[in-house]
Amino acid sequence: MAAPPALGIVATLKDAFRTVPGIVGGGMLVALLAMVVIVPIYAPFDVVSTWGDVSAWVDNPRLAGPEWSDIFVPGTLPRTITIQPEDFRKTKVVSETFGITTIVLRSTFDFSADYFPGELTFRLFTTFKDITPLVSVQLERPDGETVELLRTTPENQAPTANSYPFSQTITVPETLRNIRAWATSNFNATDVAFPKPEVTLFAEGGEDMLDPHRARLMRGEYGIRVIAVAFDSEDNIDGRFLVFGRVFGLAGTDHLRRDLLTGILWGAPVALAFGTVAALIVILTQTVFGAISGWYGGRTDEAVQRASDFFLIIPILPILILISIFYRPSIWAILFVVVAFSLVGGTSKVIRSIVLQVKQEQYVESATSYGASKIRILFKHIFPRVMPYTFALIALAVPAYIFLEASLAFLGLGDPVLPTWGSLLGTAYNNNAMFNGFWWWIALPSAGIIFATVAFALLGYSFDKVLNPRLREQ
Amino acid sequence: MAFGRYLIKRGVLLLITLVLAVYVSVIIANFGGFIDEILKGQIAFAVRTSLRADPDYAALPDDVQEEIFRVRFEGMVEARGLNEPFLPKTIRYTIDALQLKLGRAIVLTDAAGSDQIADIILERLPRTLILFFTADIIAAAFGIWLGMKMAHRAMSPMDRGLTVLSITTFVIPPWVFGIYFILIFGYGLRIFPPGGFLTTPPPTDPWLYTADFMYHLALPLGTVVFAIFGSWAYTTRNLVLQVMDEDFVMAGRAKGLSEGAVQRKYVLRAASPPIVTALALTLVGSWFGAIITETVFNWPGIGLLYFQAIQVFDAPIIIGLIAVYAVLLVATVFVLDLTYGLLDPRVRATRGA
Amino acid sequence: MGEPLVSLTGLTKWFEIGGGMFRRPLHVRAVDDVSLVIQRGETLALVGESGSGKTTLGRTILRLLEPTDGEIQFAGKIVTHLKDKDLKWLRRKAQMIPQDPYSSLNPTYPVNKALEEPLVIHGLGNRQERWERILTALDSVHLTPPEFFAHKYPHMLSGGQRQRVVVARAMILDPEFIVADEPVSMLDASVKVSILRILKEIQENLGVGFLHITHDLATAHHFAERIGIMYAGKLVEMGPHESLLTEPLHPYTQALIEAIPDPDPENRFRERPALPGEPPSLVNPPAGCRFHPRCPIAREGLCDVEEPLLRELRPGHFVACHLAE
Amino acid sequence: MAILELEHLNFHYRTLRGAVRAVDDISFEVEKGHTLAIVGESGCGKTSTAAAILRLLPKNVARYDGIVRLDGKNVMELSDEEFRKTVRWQGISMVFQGAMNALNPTARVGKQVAEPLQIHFDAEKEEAMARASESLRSVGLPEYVERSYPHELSGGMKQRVVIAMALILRPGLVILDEPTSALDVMTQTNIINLLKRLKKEEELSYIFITHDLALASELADEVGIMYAGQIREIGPSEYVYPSPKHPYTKALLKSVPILRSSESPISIPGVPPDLIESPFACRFHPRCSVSFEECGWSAQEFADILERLRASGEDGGVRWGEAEVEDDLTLVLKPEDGMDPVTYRKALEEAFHEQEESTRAFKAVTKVEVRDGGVAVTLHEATTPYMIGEAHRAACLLLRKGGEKDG
Repeated sequence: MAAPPALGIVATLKDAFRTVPGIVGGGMLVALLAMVVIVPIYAPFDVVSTWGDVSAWVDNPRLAGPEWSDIFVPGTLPRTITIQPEDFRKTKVVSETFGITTIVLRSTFDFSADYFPGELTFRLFTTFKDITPLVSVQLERPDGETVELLRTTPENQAPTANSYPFSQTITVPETLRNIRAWATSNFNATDVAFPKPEVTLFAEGGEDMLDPHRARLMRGEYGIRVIAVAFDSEDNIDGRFLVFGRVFGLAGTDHLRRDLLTGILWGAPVALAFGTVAALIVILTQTVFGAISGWYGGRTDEAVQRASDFFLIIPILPILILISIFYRPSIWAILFVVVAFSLVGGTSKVIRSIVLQVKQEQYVESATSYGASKIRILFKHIFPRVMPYTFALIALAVPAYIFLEASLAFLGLGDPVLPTWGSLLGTAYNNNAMFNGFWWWIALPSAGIIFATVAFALLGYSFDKVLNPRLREQ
Repeated sequence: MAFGRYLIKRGVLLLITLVLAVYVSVIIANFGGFIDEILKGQIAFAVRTSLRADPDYAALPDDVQEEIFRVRFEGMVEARGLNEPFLPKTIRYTIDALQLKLGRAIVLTDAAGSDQIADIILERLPRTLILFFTADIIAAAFGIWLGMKMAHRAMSPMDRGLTVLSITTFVIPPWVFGIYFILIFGYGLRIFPPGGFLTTPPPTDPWLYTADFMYHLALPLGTVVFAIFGSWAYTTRNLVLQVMDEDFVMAGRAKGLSEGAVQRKYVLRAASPPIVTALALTLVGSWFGAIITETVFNWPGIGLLYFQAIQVFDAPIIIGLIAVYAVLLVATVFVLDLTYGLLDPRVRATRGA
Repeated sequence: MGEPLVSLTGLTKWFEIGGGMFRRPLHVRAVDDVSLVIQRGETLALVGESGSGKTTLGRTILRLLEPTDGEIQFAGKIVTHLKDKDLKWLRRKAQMIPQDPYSSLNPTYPVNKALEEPLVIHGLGNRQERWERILTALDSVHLTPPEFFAHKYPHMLSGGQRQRVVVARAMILDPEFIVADEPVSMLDASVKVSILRILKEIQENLGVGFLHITHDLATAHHFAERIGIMYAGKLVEMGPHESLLTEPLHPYTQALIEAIPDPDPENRFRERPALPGEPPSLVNPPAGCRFHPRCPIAREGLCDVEEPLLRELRPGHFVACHLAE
Repeated sequence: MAILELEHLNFHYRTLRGAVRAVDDISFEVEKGHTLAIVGESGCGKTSTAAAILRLLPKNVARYDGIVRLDGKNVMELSDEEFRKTVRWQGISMVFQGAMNALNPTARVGKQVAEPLQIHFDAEKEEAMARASESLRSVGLPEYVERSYPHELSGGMKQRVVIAMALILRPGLVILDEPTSALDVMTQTNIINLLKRLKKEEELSYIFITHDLALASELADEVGIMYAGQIREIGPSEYVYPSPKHPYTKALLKSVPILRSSESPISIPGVPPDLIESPFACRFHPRCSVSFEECGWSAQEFADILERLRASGEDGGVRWGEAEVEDDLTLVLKPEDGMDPVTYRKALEEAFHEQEESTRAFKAVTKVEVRDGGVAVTLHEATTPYMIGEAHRAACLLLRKGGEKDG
């Protein structure tokens, strides 16, 4: 049993922040708080509310590692190159006689990374009157070759895009045929079962260019040309060409191309808010009940003691999971349930035992003898003595609640809207991120949780060091 | 004997608490008749399926079909007691839950195909107990040993480092380490299987079977041990430090006991009751943690069962498991009381009085 | 002599223990039928071994404990069963000085805050007046310069200094009566006497009545006018300190005096007469005289049957023994 | 023949605030069959001395050296393991302070008493238990005590158990550390009688550690007075009690309220010193009523005294300003209210002289001179006292030949 601390709150805090763990933990906490301030500026809440909306993230690469993954490999990994509609040079020739309109879009880009790009996507925005225009998309290579990627009649009217992905998994079949034919006829390339357009198109011409494992990268200036034949003078086309990189931002992306940094950053305020609020309410309520139980004794004590036995035995996590799955509560409703099931418990037992010790101290009796009322003694003399302990308990409880939320979210039972560290991990886990080596998807969100919990654990430890003189002396 | 009376008193109180806890869970689980609705839906589905299979039935006119369906459906609802008023129904559920007499599971079965709740749960329970009991025992033994070492060299760099490590590992739950360890040992280094409790198909030779089981047990076991040894070490360290300055320890040393004997016979012995108390909570925590830890490791104990049951809304299993959890907790607390009394002769007298 | 400051009649305090659902509670008869008076400006020392009920008696007089039976009169007013809210009057007039200087000050309060609290509770003075009273009080316990000590926290003070702060706190409400419960038993020899002197000064200068609870007969002899001896919840002898020490009437008092050594190198050559056994259980005290099982002169058929009453054998000197003359 | 001899024993330990010189160069001897009482106030290093003799050291020990001779053999040279096996409990046993805490709460009493036999002689369990119960009976305890747990016994009984435990190996020397201070008078007397009887019957030697001079006389053949980690006076009881030599011993004897005397006790001013920042030279000098210039005032100490007097307005009408400490023995005072240094010096000198009797520190002032717009005060150099005398020794400068200067 811990001895009642002999220091006030202020003195305890001061001393705690003088110890090494206190400084480190405090520093980490300050960093987290800074993050909480910065996050809404970096990614306002409306970004977060689109978290579940797949279409909001289509221009990001899929399952890209963080940009700093470069440090693990020789050379640089490709970044995403986006050619926006306004980047294209547009020439429009309207034939007077037939009303046939020819539109040509052309743009160039420099590809200088040391690895093949991840995917290619062309988005076509067309406006047409009656007949869909005919569109041909061609890639111009630094070696002077031009490959036709696609010849199509886009159905969708702008602003809805016609999307044409070219990559191993989801390629327009025609594209693959074109590429195969081009590579075998122009370069005598050996055909393979599963060629990757994003590799072959950026490979040096030769026999290996169709084999994703053996093809050699060709750097240089590439061009993209779109030729459309439309049937009305008012018809128009615009394009957006995306050469997806293999890395993205500071934290990479997930299978839905979502920027994990947004998720991880928003995880901090959510985790901190949930953890701190839960810990504060739970520990403070338990402190109050514990103090009342120890100080008033008798039947009050008995009642609080029995209640804390009851709460100890209630299987709270299974019940929480049950509630989560049946009612899909928001994070605040979960918080409410957590608090409701922890009004008394372990902390009230600890606080009660400290109060019982403080109660024995003679200054408490002296206070009665000079006229202090019971309630005054409780607030003026007992609480100040247990509060430093409460602080330590709060600091140590915050991680527990952060992890409680994370656990629920991991099981897919967390808040349905907000991205949290736990839900990021859960999605990663369910998408076999471990097996596929998407390490950032696992490592970064869990690093967030671990960082936050270690900050609080160190703070708790520094309090403990100050409050337990035996650990301090010597 | 006074201590016996105390234990009986405690036992009765804990039993009452147990019943209350299960009752509360039943009410929560059935808030607004949620489970009842699910059950009714399932009954309706079953009735309809069985009727459709009958060609005579299809030939009947629609309103007659409907009438037959209604009668059968209501008969089954009645038979399962779903129409009882709230209070008797919840009480019946509670009594059934405590006896694990919850009838049939809706979806899940045990390995042999039985859909009896008791069969399913009792098949899984030993696996959970093996994993977590073994882990707790190893973690306790290692943690106490380490804690004593740390106390012995309190405030040395080794102690400080291990203290921070201990605190860090014990605030981080096993499943987080689990993810990392599976990533590293399961997929990265491929030393251990990343999940499951036996290879498929399991070996038939009993020795190989055991070896295979142990091989699958190693990683989850190691993870749980790694996640909880810290709390044993840190708690032991602090309590041992407190006891180490007591006069009777000094007396033991003065008597000529060797340092090791002083540590074992005096320090650890005297510090053990609070160590046991402080750490019963670790055990309690690991019962809960089982749900996620087992899910991560795909370890087919009651934790994973709970997760599976939840995903398919297998309500009777959920209630049954909550009851099992409550029993596990009560048993832990009761064993704690018992151990505490056996370890500290003072408690035997004072608590009994 | 006018009206006594404190007057106890048949004061009794029993504690209940071990009650439960199925068992009848037992009673510890900590204080059993004690009557005495304390005059204004006098010190009565209550001497006894631990468990003799002296501390319980002190607390009951101050109404920190609810008396089981009997009557407490304070300055002419009966306070035996006053409710908490009516006790404020008593709480201002009667104070206590507890034993342990290390736990009798709130470690989180600096000295000035500790001393100010009683004034705040009783709504005395404004900030400035309270500050002056604090300085005066510190000065009266020789903590000089008072400004220097006013801002110290207890852990910065030595045991003796703390106990002075405790005395100052007891004095700050100008009480008429103080119960000092072993005020110096935890202090070093060299510091003890200075605290006792301060208490003596206060008693003489301000006319405060003291109940000095102690186990140390020598201290009682030097710092009290009258001494009462308690044994197993009973007052067995009471009288002026000189006559009680030179002519003890109760066999227990005699044994107690015998047992206390003075510094004398000859001591080591002889064994000191001492009573065998231990004080009786207060749950089930012996019938008749509670001292009879250990009494060297107990008479069968008398002492183990009839309870002796307190009799005045000499002027002002009372004893509860059948055989004393 | 001496059973135990200490020569220049030192035992210091580190804390965050600095080194605690708990045992500072202590020498004494205990004759066979005699009792040496070590008397001192709390925190003077009595218990640390006992710990140092038995080598029961904390982890943060900073210095531990000197000679401890048991039966003529220097046991400081033994390895920890040899020391444990041969000295502890067999050569020297100990009765710890507060019997409440000296017994292992989790083991039965008989087992604890028998334990030393098993440790040192590999005694069979039954035999050890038989010896233990014999030993318990010899200190007057009933038979059931053997099977009891410590918390089931009264304080007096526990103390007897601890004594039985200390005697079970029949050691030559027993250290008694405040063996009765937590007990009631009557129980105390019984225990002391038991100790007297055992001493006579078993020819035991005791080191009796206590804060109570009266109690010390119950057992002591010799008395040693400790102050701030040092023995300041030691000698046969017959000499020390009636004619103490050291001013501290004298003051201590006068501060004890005596039952059979009407002479009022007199307190010693000041507070017992701190073992970390003990006063310079003679550590008692700040509280001593007969101290003089050589006793050990340092410039810092002097400055503190001036500051305290100034704060309480007892500066004899001279507003001395804040003192600046220059070196160990010199400090500089600046006049506060623009007084010219020459007048200031004169005023100071007068004020110092006037207060010499009430504040003895002023006796140490040797020079008061004008310097750099202020006044420099130089103090007398201090001499550290050393033990003087043969059988009855004390460490005070006043005991030097012709050293009686004052009081």
